Order: sequence, then structure tokens, then C-alpha cells
Amino acid sequence: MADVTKSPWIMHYDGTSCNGCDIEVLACLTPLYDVERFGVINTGNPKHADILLITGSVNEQNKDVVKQIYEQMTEPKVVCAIGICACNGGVFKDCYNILGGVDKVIPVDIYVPGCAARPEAIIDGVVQSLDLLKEKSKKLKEGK
Amino acid sequence: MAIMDFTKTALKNLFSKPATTQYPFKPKEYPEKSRGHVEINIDDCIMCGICSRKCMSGAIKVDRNTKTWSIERMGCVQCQACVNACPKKCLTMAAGYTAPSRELTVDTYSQPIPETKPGKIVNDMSKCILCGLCARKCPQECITVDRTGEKTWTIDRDKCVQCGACIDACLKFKALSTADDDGEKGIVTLHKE
Amino acid sequence: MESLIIVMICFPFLSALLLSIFKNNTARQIITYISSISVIGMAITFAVKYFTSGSTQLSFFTDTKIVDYGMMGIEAFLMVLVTVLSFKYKQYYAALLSIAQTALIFWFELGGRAPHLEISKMYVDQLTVIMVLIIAIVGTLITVYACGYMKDYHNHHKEFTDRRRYFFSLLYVFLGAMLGLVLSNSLIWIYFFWEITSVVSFLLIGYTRTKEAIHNCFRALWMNLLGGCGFAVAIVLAGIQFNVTDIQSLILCNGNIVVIPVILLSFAALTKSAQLPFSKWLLGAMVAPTPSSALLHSATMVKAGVYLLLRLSPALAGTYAGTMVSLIGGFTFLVMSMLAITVSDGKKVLAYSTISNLGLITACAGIGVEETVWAGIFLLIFHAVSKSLLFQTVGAIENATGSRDIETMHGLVRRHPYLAWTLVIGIAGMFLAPFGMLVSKWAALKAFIDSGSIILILCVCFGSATTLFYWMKWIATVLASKNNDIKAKNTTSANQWVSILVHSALMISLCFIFPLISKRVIIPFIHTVFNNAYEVISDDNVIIMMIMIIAIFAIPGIAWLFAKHTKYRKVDRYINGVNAGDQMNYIDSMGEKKRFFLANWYMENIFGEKKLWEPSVIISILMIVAFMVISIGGVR
Amino acid sequence: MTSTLKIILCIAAYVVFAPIVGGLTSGIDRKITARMQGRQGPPLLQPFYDVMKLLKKETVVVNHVQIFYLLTFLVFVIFTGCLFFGGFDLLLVFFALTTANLFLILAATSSHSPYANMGANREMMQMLSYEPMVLLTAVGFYLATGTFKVREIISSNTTLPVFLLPGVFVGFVFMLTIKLRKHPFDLATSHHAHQEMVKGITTEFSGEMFAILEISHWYENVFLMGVVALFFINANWWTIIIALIAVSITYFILILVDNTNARMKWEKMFKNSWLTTIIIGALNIFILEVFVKGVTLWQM
Amino acid sequence: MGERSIVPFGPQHPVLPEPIHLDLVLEDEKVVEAIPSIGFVHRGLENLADKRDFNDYQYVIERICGICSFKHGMCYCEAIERIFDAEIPERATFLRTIWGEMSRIHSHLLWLGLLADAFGFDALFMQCWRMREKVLDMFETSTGGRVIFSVNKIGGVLRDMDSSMLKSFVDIFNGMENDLRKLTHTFLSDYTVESRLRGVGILTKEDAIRLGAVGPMARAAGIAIDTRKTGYEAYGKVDFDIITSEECDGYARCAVRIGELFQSINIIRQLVDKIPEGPIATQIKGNPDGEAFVRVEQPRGEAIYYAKANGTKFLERFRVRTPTFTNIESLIHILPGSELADVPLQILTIDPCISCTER
Amino acid sequence: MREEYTLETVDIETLYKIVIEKQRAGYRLAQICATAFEGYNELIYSFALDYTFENYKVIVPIESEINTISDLFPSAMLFENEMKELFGVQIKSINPDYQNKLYRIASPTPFKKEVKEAVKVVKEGE
Ligand code: SF4
Ligand code: SF4
Ligand code: SF4
Ligand code: SF4
Ligand code: SF4
Ligand code: SF4
Ligand code: SF4
Ligand code: SF4
Repeated sequence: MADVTKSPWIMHYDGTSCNGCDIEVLACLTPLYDVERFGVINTGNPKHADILLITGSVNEQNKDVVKQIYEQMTEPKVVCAIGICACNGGVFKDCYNILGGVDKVIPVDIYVPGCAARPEAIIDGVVQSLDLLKEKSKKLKEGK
Repeated sequence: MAIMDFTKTALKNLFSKPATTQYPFKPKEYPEKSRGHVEINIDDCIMCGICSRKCMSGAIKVDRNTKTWSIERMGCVQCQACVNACPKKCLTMAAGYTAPSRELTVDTYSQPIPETKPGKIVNDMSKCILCGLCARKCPQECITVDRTGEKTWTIDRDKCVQCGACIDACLKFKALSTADDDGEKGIVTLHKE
Repeated sequence: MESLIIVMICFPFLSALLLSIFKNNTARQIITYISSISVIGMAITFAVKYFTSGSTQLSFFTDTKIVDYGMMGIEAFLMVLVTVLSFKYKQYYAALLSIAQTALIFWFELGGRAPHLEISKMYVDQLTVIMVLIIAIVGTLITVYACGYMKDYHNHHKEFTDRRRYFFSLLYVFLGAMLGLVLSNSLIWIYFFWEITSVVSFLLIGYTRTKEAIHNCFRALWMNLLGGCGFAVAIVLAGIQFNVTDIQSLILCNGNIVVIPVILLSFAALTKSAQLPFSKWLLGAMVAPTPSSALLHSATMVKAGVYLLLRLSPALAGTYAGTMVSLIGGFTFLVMSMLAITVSDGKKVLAYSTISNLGLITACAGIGVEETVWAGIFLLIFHAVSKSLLFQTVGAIENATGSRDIETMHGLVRRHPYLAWTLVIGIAGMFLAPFGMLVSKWAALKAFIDSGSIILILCVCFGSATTLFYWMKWIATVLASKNNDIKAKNTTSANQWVSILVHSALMISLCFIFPLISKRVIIPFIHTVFNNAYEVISDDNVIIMMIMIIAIFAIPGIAWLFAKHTKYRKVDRYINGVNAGDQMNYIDSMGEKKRFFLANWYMENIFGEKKLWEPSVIISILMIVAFMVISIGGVR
Repeated sequence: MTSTLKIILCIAAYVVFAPIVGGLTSGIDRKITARMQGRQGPPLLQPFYDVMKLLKKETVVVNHVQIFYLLTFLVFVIFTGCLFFGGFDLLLVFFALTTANLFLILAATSSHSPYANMGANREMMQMLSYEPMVLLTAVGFYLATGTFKVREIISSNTTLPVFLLPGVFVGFVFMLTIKLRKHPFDLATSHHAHQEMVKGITTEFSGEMFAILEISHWYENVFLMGVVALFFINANWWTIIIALIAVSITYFILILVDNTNARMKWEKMFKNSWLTTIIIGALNIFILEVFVKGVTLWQM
Repeated sequence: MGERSIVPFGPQHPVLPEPIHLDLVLEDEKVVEAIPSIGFVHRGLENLADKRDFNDYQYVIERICGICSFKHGMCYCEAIERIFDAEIPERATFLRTIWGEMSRIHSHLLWLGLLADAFGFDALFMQCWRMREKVLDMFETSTGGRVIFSVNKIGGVLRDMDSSMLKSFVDIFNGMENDLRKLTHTFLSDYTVESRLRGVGILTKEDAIRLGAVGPMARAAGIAIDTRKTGYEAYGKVDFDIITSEECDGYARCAVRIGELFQSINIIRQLVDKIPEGPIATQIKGNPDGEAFVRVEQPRGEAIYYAKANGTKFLERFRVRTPTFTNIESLIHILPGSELADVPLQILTIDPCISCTER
Repeated sequence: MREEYTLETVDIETLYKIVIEKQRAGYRLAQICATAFEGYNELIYSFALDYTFENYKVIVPIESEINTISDLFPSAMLFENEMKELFGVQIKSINPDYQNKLYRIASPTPFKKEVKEAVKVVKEGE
């Protein structure tokens, strides 16, 4: 029967990205890539989301935001760092206001490389997250 | 003013094939110049480290001692700067992105460590015309040529990475060549007679 | 029976006298408690006696010369009182109106123009009993409530002189007058009690003697006196032209003949019930201390108007007067429910809602057929109980929190849970299926459809929607639960609680027993008035309603048990990721912690007083004038 | 007794099948919507997958009262549907729906969360907008068939109600865009993301609670489609087929409207719906009263 | 009337494509006051000029923003070339201009889509982005990237487009024009869309000047200013009119951008006709010394670059004043008085680019 | 073809006059930017009207305080707040003043000269 993998709802937060990855995430929803094929809905609300897609790195001001929305997500949840900035800060990692990749603040499960990450890569990232979601939900059940 | 102006398009869409690609069930075809990931022909690499220094996001690490060249895949922004800078043209930008993964992927390539020590660049000053081409081509900017004054050709041995770009630049005059490294350090100045 | 009635009417006046003598607080409280219990006791005895007596209509007092003269004396006194006060505050028109009507009545009675008929001055039927019960139970409970309330009130408002003696005795004067009014049959008697209620209301509104209070009390006075004038003219016309001096005979005449007196009486009733265009006075009356608002300006006195209309309804049916009354009522219902959306002062919302509901009753009375009268009476009962409950609760909330603004009631359920829940019961009683008000509204709608009054149907459809809106937002505000609110100390005194809780209990039990009331009381009443029995809600609907009532109490209960035992993780509310981490604040643009605030909607631009008031007053005046002209002209 | 049995059967059928029908409808809706946007769209059973997943997910709450209001909402929605399919009084059905809605609003506001609260305010605004028309619909049925009882409406021998109530029908469908949360009036919550309200009234529900909400919407939708069908049913058995076709067409039109309109603002929604109520709904009823029932103008 | 609602809006909000935060004070849903807060995207990349060789700094600069990535790179190169006082080959200027206009087309399509999304017209959003993919495909064929192109270098460009490629692009654009016309008709004349755009967010001409509005924001207020008219790169060699509107509202801003969409296609056609043969880059030697201002017209309006070099490989200061930065003031001005539902729409009608605003 | 523009160095008092003048003449504020040097900041105010583009440079010592121009040009608000926070330029009564919390960076920015020097020392030490 259907499980978590059939309906991965995503939520997207744009950290300090340059918009490049950000827009590619949005592009995934549009007709050409249409991730709703996999049951993906872009919810925009952490309480409904299974997968958090973060683009861009974290800085002083948004680290709390990232933490908050991560905490408000319900288990099982997966975090995907989309793009080089989110993975490790990319070209900006030496900037004075960049803390580095998203994993500096919250645990990142899947790294999706690319500057900007291609929609195909994002789809692959989401597909990989599905396996992880399954694992996590199994663990959650056992934990109960 | 029109009401439900979009109806025509919507109905047309409804009754025609959707625009959606079948990725990931069908592989993606990339245009030929698409910038996906950096590939290295490790055999040609001379471990000069120029690519590493050019890389804005510090994705490439070159270790001359262990002869390893590694790239942090989750750190490469596909700017192609390294490819453009590599004196040996052993880097290429290929289509297709690195697969997402649960770890920060690092790809490492290594060469067998040669027994012989790397050579040094020597100038046969008799052949040199102090044209300065080598200096211009040197990515390390370790060569200075004084054409008008002292008529010297100077090299900073500490900075030179033996990339051989200067030798290539001087192909016409064949003034430059490699010789065994004898441990000479620092700035070496040769005078034109 | 006769003596019981006399005692019942006189007893409150006696209490009033006592209350005005004793200055001591404790004594006052004791007198109040005793009077309250006695009046309730008498009323219940009265009701029981009535129902056990078997007959449906009882008449009393046929010859009452001395009493009549006594009444005239009091009337004269009232006139003098009004005149003196008017001159004191330079509001001469009030004096003018008062003198005019009293003079008219004196001319009529003393001048021998009144027909000397052997009529019963008092008359009892089911409607009377219901009114008596409402006045006795709701009314005296409010006086009990007032004991605690006025103490707090004067503690909070040191700026007003403490005139509690005066206040309480006026309340009892009023109760006596109100009982007299509903028991009377003679128009002159009704008029007499009518005048007392007007003047008492005027005095109570002016209780604090602030500038605003004076202004508002005189507005209330002149509007009510204007209605009184209409009343007086109606009496004179009815007496001289049709030889009728009592209400029962008036009804028995063919409606189209006595249309002029009826329309004038309706006019008086409209002013008393604060229908458009006379609604302003009731809003102004909210400056009075809450018990008087609860007692006079919502639960009882304003009901005198609609009571009169309900009594007259057979005479109204199908006449111009009836059309006028129903249109004004429907219109008032709609406009006032819209206006209620735009205010945030709790008492003001209650005031608007009162006028609005009175409008609905008025409309029912105006149509004047079996179903509408049925609905009207039920509306009256439910409204009296739940509005009184609401007023008292809001008053208690004001004393406890220092504000009666709806916007300050966010999360009240955590701070003052009991007050909040009684408030919710009151509000639910006002609009929620399957509580009584809604049922009556439903019946009214059905009746309007049957009578083909499309305008009224529309008024009800739209008015229900707007009514829904303002109540719903209030409930939602009160029940919002803010995690860091802690329970506050209960500062509401026991006597207040007694009244509030009895009211709540009454409210809930009414929902259960209303089919019974309908079968045993209202239907027989309608049967006698219209000679026609009528089943307004069918049995299976009653069953469903009962299921719903049980469901509305049981399901949340079960759900609550379930909810309590879930172990869901608690997280902060979603506020775009800028939570400050303390469950309440957020980080604002300046990087500081700031508390978010969630206000309700008021839609001033659409329903605002500025937008609606003047047009609706003008429309209603035009309507009244037009109908009066048509009907007076139509008879000639 | 057989009639009682029939009623119970109808109610049972509703309770059991409504979520299935509702879910499927929602699946078809999503598929058609996707295709209208030139996308492939989700699988047909996606709504069920979604709910299954939600039921398996963790639930987080702001406070526990939320749950209790929401459960009450569910029960009352089902109750409403039962009353309707049980063939009871139409007005009562709509009142029950209002009561149900109150609990939804309470569920949202009780969390005292800005977005849920704003969503709830808008929901109230929506109720204010559609309520008159909904009541008028009941009035219309009464005028057309002489009864409020659904049971009697479908067994009446008059012409199809829709022929007498074309305006009311149009008005009701207009209000359906609000009730079914379709553009241009999906103000309080939208099926689509990207709204200024975030997820509006549903913002604070997660996991199981959100699943419950979704299921109650299915129940509600089936009930509403039932009301649409009511316009096309009379005592003849074949009218049921007509009704089914009519419901499908209506739903398709709603989807089309959903995909060809921008979301409007509350003021426009309010004004448009009241105007529709007055112009189309009330006029229809007026004409019905005057020409069919012969009520004179004066009695208005 | 009681107290007013105070509601936080953003940074994580589904309707906001980028993080920005507003403290909204609402009356019902009418915005009474809006205080913005930025800094969620602030990286401090201007400061990287201190650490990166001026040649390589180009790669940082083009990542200021992924929408006008190309333009940022181009302007940076332009600024440095100006300090060197170097001329670049004409073909390079043409290539830059073509890519620049393609950027504008993709940016405006993206914006139209987001706008549709903000007023809740999903189907329209999808349609716009579907169209935009075609432009991205052209970018990928010509530069190798969909978003970040890395084709600029100081002294010219890194990649050439041959004539057959250019021709095929023109053909694609010709084909798109018709679809675009249909699409934009919905924006300009659909009842519900109009009701969301017309009369909303009025910025008068006087205010626009006072508040320093630029780009479509200013043009929609009737100010005919378009930095392209200064003739940088190859703009001096093409013929186009400034598109303005006098209506000053959201609708006007939408209309202006739609006009520019077709205008850009037209400009590309002219450029492809006129493009000369020749080299695509010149050698530039040494280190820059001196300072220079450069202004260009980005899709969002005028951007100003200031570079100050001190004769070393590292610039003393590099400063980017992006259009959104100066348009934010206009946003603050138009927000009060609008509805909450208009807030995302208002934010969008200035076409904000927060990542370039905060750098 | 390259655009012509002017760049003049003026003192701060003259600048205030120019600002008023420009505002009257219908110019818009194009930008303000700061460059940090040891002991002073170099600010450039740019104004534009149609296609004219005029820039005025002022030298502001670190310790001296300057006036805001946000009353005349509201859009100066962001520029000034930014300079204040990133460069430590002291500006009086900006409307509104974010009190160095516009970007909310954790540590003092490397733009500020004291910091810049420190960074340089570290760099050399490497
Ligand atoms: S990875 Fe590249 S494209 Fe993505 S946000 Fe970072 S800089 Fe932009
Ligand atoms: S392509 Fe750019 S980022 Fe990637 S390794 Fe080469 S230089 Fe570094
Ligand atoms: S620049 Fe080329 S040769 Fe040198 S290390 Fe890099 S890859 Fe090897
Ligand atoms: S460039 Fe290299 S080979 Fe030539 S002299 Fe320098 S170190 Fe030697
Ligand atoms: S051949 Fe080479 S070394 Fe000889 S003179 Fe020419 S350039 Fe110099
Ligand atoms: S070594 Fe060769 S290239 Fe260098 S200066 Fe001499 S001649 Fe020129
Ligand atoms: S001197 Fe020659 S070999 Fe050495 S780095 Fe320069 S070019 Fe390469
Ligand atoms: S506006 Fe700024 S950040 Fe956005 S696309 Fe343009 S330059 Fe880039």
C-alpha cells in the first residue's frame, strides 16, 4: 500500500541563494518537469512538508529561520541542500556573512550539486529523498 | 476586458500532449557545450595546481607530493575557470551533473609517484632574445624579462611549478628546456651577453 | 388569582421603597435577594395556577375608578419630573412632548370623552404568562447580579457618585411597571406603565450624570416620549372613533378599520423597541451600568414594544400597518446586524444585536400569521435569556479585565475560563444551530416564504449571514488559546455567578424543552388568537434538533477527551520562520522581539456606521411616513 | 418502516462511499487541472496516497484544543451529509453545515496563529458571502416543490427544479467556487500553494489532523455535489442519470473556471457574490413568486 | 474599531520567491503600515573583491543573482574595461547585447509567471514558465549553462555563437512571438487579472522621482528613462523606443514589461542582422588603476557599478547598486493602503531581486 | 560608446547644498556608496536626471558625524543604513534608522577600516 514515498510534499526555503537554484526548484513544478507526477506538492508550510529543499547557504540572519522551519516540520523529514551554496557555501564561503553550507545549522540528508542545480538533479535529489523517507519512517515506527 | 480569457489555451492544453519530459525514466540529452562537471585526464596533469588556485570556490585540491588531484563535487560551481586555465588542457567540462548524494562527494585522481625528481626550467641565454613571451604565458608570473635595461631573464624558482608553459611559449627560439632539479632555490637571474 | 396579580405588581414597588430607604449595602443585598426570590416565586405560582386553572383567557378588574385616578396622579408627577429635569438640562422638547401627551390623556379621561365601558383592565393568557415569567426570572436575577456588579463598578469608577440606593429602587420600580404592563389589557393602563418604563429608563441612562450620559438619556427620553405621544393619540382615537379602550377589543375589530390607532400604537412600539429610525437611543443607553442595559435595554423593557406588536399582530396581518411594521422590522434586522460587524465594543455589539433581533420579532409580528407569531414569541423568549446572560457576562468580564472591547478578549478562555464559556453559551444561543434563536429564525424564514414576502426573505437571508459573522468572530476570539496566558483570579462575586449560571442553565434547558413549550403554551395561544392550530416544526425535525443539541454537547466532549489523551508534539505556531522561540513573539524588522496581534475584521468601509446610518434612517422615515399617509388616506 | 430502513441505508452509503467518491473526484480534478496547465499531472489515486501518508506522519500541534475542534468539525460535516442524504429538511442541513464550519473556524483560531487566524477571518468572510445564496437555494427549492424535505423534493412530480430555478442554480454554482475552494474565490485556503495566506485556515494542522481535514472536505464536496444533483432530480428514475451528467458537467466547469481565473480579493468576492445573490438568485425567486405563485406585488 | 493586527510576513513564505520580511500592520486586511527588513540574503560579496583576483572576481559577480547573472558579469567586465580604457571587439559587444536581451526575455517571462502565481492564476504561471524553458534551452546551447553562464571575461566573451545558431534562435523567437501574444493578452485583458492589477499600488511620476524609482517601475509611472539609450555595448546600433505607461499602477508595470518582451525580441532580430565578424575578445594586461562608474539597464532597471582599483590585482572597492535596492523605497511607499492579498503582488510588481539587493 | 558622467570631490557642507539643489531640480538619487580608507571613508553621492549622471565625492573622517539626506531623498534611507552598518559611517537621524540591524551581521564587517587592517595583517602573516 501507499506510503510516504508516494506523496512527498516539498517545501522550499531560499537561503542566501543567488536565485539560480531557487528558480530551478520552481522550474521543477512547471510543465516541462512537473514533479507532481511523483505526487510532489509544493506546500510552503513546514507543518505539511516532508522534504525541505534549501537553496543557498546560511547567514547570520537566516540561520534561525532555517532552524525554526526545520523544527516545525513533522517526522519523518528529509532536508535536501540544493546547489553548491547550500552544500558548502560555494563561491561565497569566504564572505564575512556566510556561515557555510546548510549543514552548519541543520542536518542535511541529501546534497544536490550544481550551480545552479539542474531540474534533473533536483528531481534525482527528491527521488533519493524518497528512499531516505522510507528508511526514516520505518525507524520511526520501530522507535514507537 | 474578457472573462476567462485563458479558456482557449486551457482547453487546448487539455486535449494535447503535455509538455512534460519523462525524466528520470528517459535520460536527458544535453546540448554539446553544456557545462555539467569537470573531467580530468589525469595522465596529462602535471600537478601544477593552477586549476586549484583559479577555482573561486576552492573545489580543487592538488597535492604535488602525493600526486593527487581531487575535486569536491559538491563545491564545484561549473564556472570552467579551471578548464580555461589549465596549461596542459587536461581538464574538460563535460555535460551531465554529478549525482546527488548523502555525502559531500569528493573525487580523487592520482598519478603514480615518479622516482625521478621533477626538473627545473633552464634558459639557454644564447638562444633567448628576451622577447618576454615566456613571461607573459607563465601562469605563475615567475619570469621577468628585462629587455631594455640590464638585459636579463629572471626566474623565481620558488614560484615556478614546472608547468612548461614557458617552454611551449618559446618553441620558436627553443631557449627554454628542463633540467634535473638540483635544489636551486630563489631568484635566479641570467644575463644576456 | 386576582390578589396574586395585585401583590405581584405591587411587591416590586414595595421593594423599591425599602431599597430607597436602606443605605446599608448588606441590607440592600438582603432585600434584593428576598425580593428576587419572592417575585420569582410569585411568578411561578402564577404560571402554575394559570395552567392548572384550565381556562386559557382570564380577565380581571372591571371597575377601577380609584386606581385610575391614582394612575393619573402618578402620570402628572412623571410629567412634572420630566419637565423639571428638562428645564434643568435645557432640553425643552422633552418637556414639550411629555406635557403634550399627558395633557391629551387628561383631556381624554377627565374631559369625559372616554367611553365608559365595562372592560377588564387586566387580562391573562399564555403570552402574558410567558412575559411575566421572563420579567420575573430574568429581571430579578439581574438585580441580584447588580448587587455584585455595582460594587465592582463603583470600585472601578471612582469618578461617579455612588447612587446605588437610587439605582436599585429604580430597577424595582421598573420591574413592577413591566409586570403591570404585560398584565394590563386597558390601553390606558398599558400607557401608564409604558410611561413609567420610559422615565425609569431615562433616569437610569443618566445614572452617571456625565455629559455623554445626559445627552444620551435625553435622546432616549424624547424618542420614547414621541412614541408615547403616538400611544396617547392612538388611545384617544380608538376611544372616540371606535369606542374601544382595550387591546383585546381592538384586535377583534377588523384590522382594516382600526388601522389608524393600530398604526399609531405600532409606531409607539417601534420607538420603544428602538427600531429604525429610532435605534440611536438604545445605542446611547449603553452608557448606563450594565445591569440596567441587561434589564431594560435588552431583556425586558425593549421587549414591551415587540410584546405590544405581537399582541396586535392579528390586527396587523394583511394591513398597511402590518406591512409597515414588518418592513421596518426586517430592514432593522438587516441594517443592525451589518452595523454590529463594525464595532468592537462588546456592549455595543450586544446593543446592535438586540435591535437587530427585535427587528426580526417586529417583522414576525407585522406579518401577523400563525407561524410568524410562533416564531416571534420564541425569538422573544430566547433572546431575553441569552441577551441577559451576555450582558451580564460582558459586564463581569469588564470588571475582571478592565475592558469590554472584543479585541481584548483574545484567549479569554485561558484567563477566565468560566466567564468565557458562559459567554460562549450565550453567543451560541444567539445564532448557532440547534440553539433556540436559530430555530425561531428558521421558522420565521419559513413563514415569510409562505406569506410570500420576498423582501423579508432577503432580509433574513442576508441578515443571517451578517449575524453569523459578528457572533462567530466573537466566539473565535474568546476561544483562541494563547499558550502563555495563565488563568487569572476570579474576581466575579458569588451573586453575579448565581445569576449568570442560572441564566446559562436556563439557556441550555430551554433548548431541550422548547418543543414542550411550543406544544403546551405557544400553540394553544396561537390557537386562541387565530382560531387555528398550526404545527410549525415537524416532529422529525424536532428529533433531529434534539440529536443535534445532544451532539453539540457530546461530540466536543468526546473529542476533548480524545484530544486530551493524544501525545502530539507541541511546536510553535507557523510565522514564516521568524518565531522568537518563546511561543508568542516574533523577531520584527528592527531585529527586536515583538508580539504579534490578531485583530478581527470590522469592515468599516462596507458596513460602517458612517456609510449605513444616515441612508437607513432616511429610508425608514420615508417608509413610516409613506405608510402612515397611505393608510390614513386609504381609510378616508 | 421500510422508509426508515431506506433512510438508514442512504446514510450508511453516504458515510462509507462519500470519502471514496470525494477522493476520486479530487484525483480527477487534479489530473484535469494538470492537463489544462500542460502538465502530465499526478496519478489518479494521488489524493488517497496523500491522505495515507498524512495518517502515517507525525502530528504536531500548537495546543491540544485544535484537535478537539477539528474532530467536531469532521463529525458535523458528516452529520450534515447524513441529514442531506437521509432526506431531511434542507434548511436544517444548511444550518448544520454552518455549525460545522464554526468548528473549523474555531479549530483554526484556537491556535492563535497569524496565518490560520487570517485564514479563519477570510473563511468567515466567505461564509458571509455565500450564506445568503445558500439560504436562498433552500428557499428556491421550497418554492419550486413546496417542501424543504430533500426526500420529498426528489419524489416530487413537478418539472425538474432547475427549470424553475435557473437563476438559483447559477447562483449556487457561483457559491460553489467558494465552497470547493476554487479560483477565483479560494481565499481562505487554496488547493494550490503560493497564497499570501500560506495554507490559510489549514496552516496549523499537520499529519493525522490534516488528513482528517482532507477527508472532511471530501465529505463536504460530495454533499455539495448532492445539492447540485438535487436541481436535476424529480420522481422519474431517469433523472438520476441526468443529475449525474449535470454534476459532472458542473464540476468540469468549476475546474475550468479554476484554471482560467486569478484569485480575487475578498471585497470583490463579497460584492460579486452578494450581487449575484440579489440579481440572479433573488430575481429568480421573485419571478417564481409573482408569475408562478401569483403573489401580488403589494404583498411583498 | 479596536486594535490593529500586527502580522509578520516572510521571510519564509510560499508566495515570496525570495526572502524578505515585512512587519505588517493590518486593519481588517488593509495594510496600514509596512516595515521591511532585509538581510536574509546578505552575503557580503562586495568584500570578496579584497580576496579575489580582479579577473576571477567575475565569477563571483555573476552569482550576485541567478536571473540577471549575465548582466552582472557583463557590467563588471565593462567597469574594469573602462578603468583600463580598453575597447573590446565589436562582435563581443554584439554577443553581449544578444545575451543581455535574452536575459531580459527570460527574466520578464519568469516575472510574469511569478506575478500570475502571486494573484493565484496557476495555469498562467505554468504557461509562462513553459515558454521560458525555451529561452533557457537557447542559453544552454549557446553558453553551456541554464542559469549561470560564465561567458564574460574582461576584454570580451568566452564563447561565440555562429551564424547558424543565431539564425535558429531568431526562428525560435519568431515562433514564440505568437504564443506570447496570446499569453500576454490574458494578462492585459482578463477580468479577474485586471481586477487584481488595476489601480493597485499607485506610484505617481513625482513619487517615482522622489523615491528614486528606476526601470519598469519608473517607466510605468510615465518617466521615459531607459539606460540602454546611453548606447553601451551594441545598444547604440539598434533602434528601439522606450516603453512607458501613464497609469502608474500594477497593471502599467505589467504592461510595460510585456511591451519590453516584444521589444527585446525585436532588438535581438536587429542585432543578429547587424552582427559583424571578428574576434570575440582582446587581451588585457596588467592591473587596473583608477575608478569608474558604469550604468546598465537590467530587466529590473538601472544598475550602477562602481569600481575603484589601486594598481594591484585586488580591487580597492567594488560596489553594486542594483535596481531593486533603490526600488524598495517605492515598495514601502505603495504598500500602505493596499490589501494583504495585494502585498505579494505589490512586492512582485517592483520585480524585486533580493539577492542582488543585499549582495 | 560609453556614457559620460561627472565626478567631483566636494566638502561636506557643499554637498548638503548640492543635495538641496538637486532635489529642487528634480534629480533622483541614484546611489550613495562608501569606500573605507585608513581613518576616513570616501562617500560618493550620485544623482541622475534623464541621462545626466553626476557624482560627488566627500571625504568623511571616521570620527565625524554627518547628516542624513533621507528627508529629501527617502530612498537614501537604505543606502545610509547600509553605510552605517557596514562602514561605520556615523549618520544622524536616518528615517527610519535600523540601528545597525539592517543586515544583522554577527561580527564587525571587514569594511570598517580597523578591521580591514587586522585582516591584512593576518593575510601577510599567512
Ligand atoms: S549554487 Fe550557484 S546558482 Fe545556486 S544559489 Fe549558489 S550561486 Fe546561485
Ligand atoms: S569549474 Fe570552476 S568551480 Fe569547478 S573546479 Fe573548475 S574552477 Fe572550480
Ligand atoms: S592545471 Fe591542469 S595540469 Fe595543472 S594541476 Fe590542474 S589539471 Fe593538472
Ligand atoms: S618558469 Fe618554470 S621552468 Fe621556467 S624558469 Fe620558471 S620555474 Fe623554471
Ligand atoms: S631562439 Fe629562443 S632563445 Fe634564441 S633568441 Fe630566439 S627566442 Fe631567444
Ligand atoms: S624565454 Fe622565450 S619567451 Fe621568454 S623571453 Fe625569452 S624568448 Fe621570450
Ligand atoms: S614559468 Fe612556465 S612552467 Fe612555470 S608556471 Fe610559468 S608558464 Fe608554467
Ligand atoms: S535583479 Fe538582481 S539579483 Fe535579481 S536577477 Fe537581476 S541582478 Fe540578479
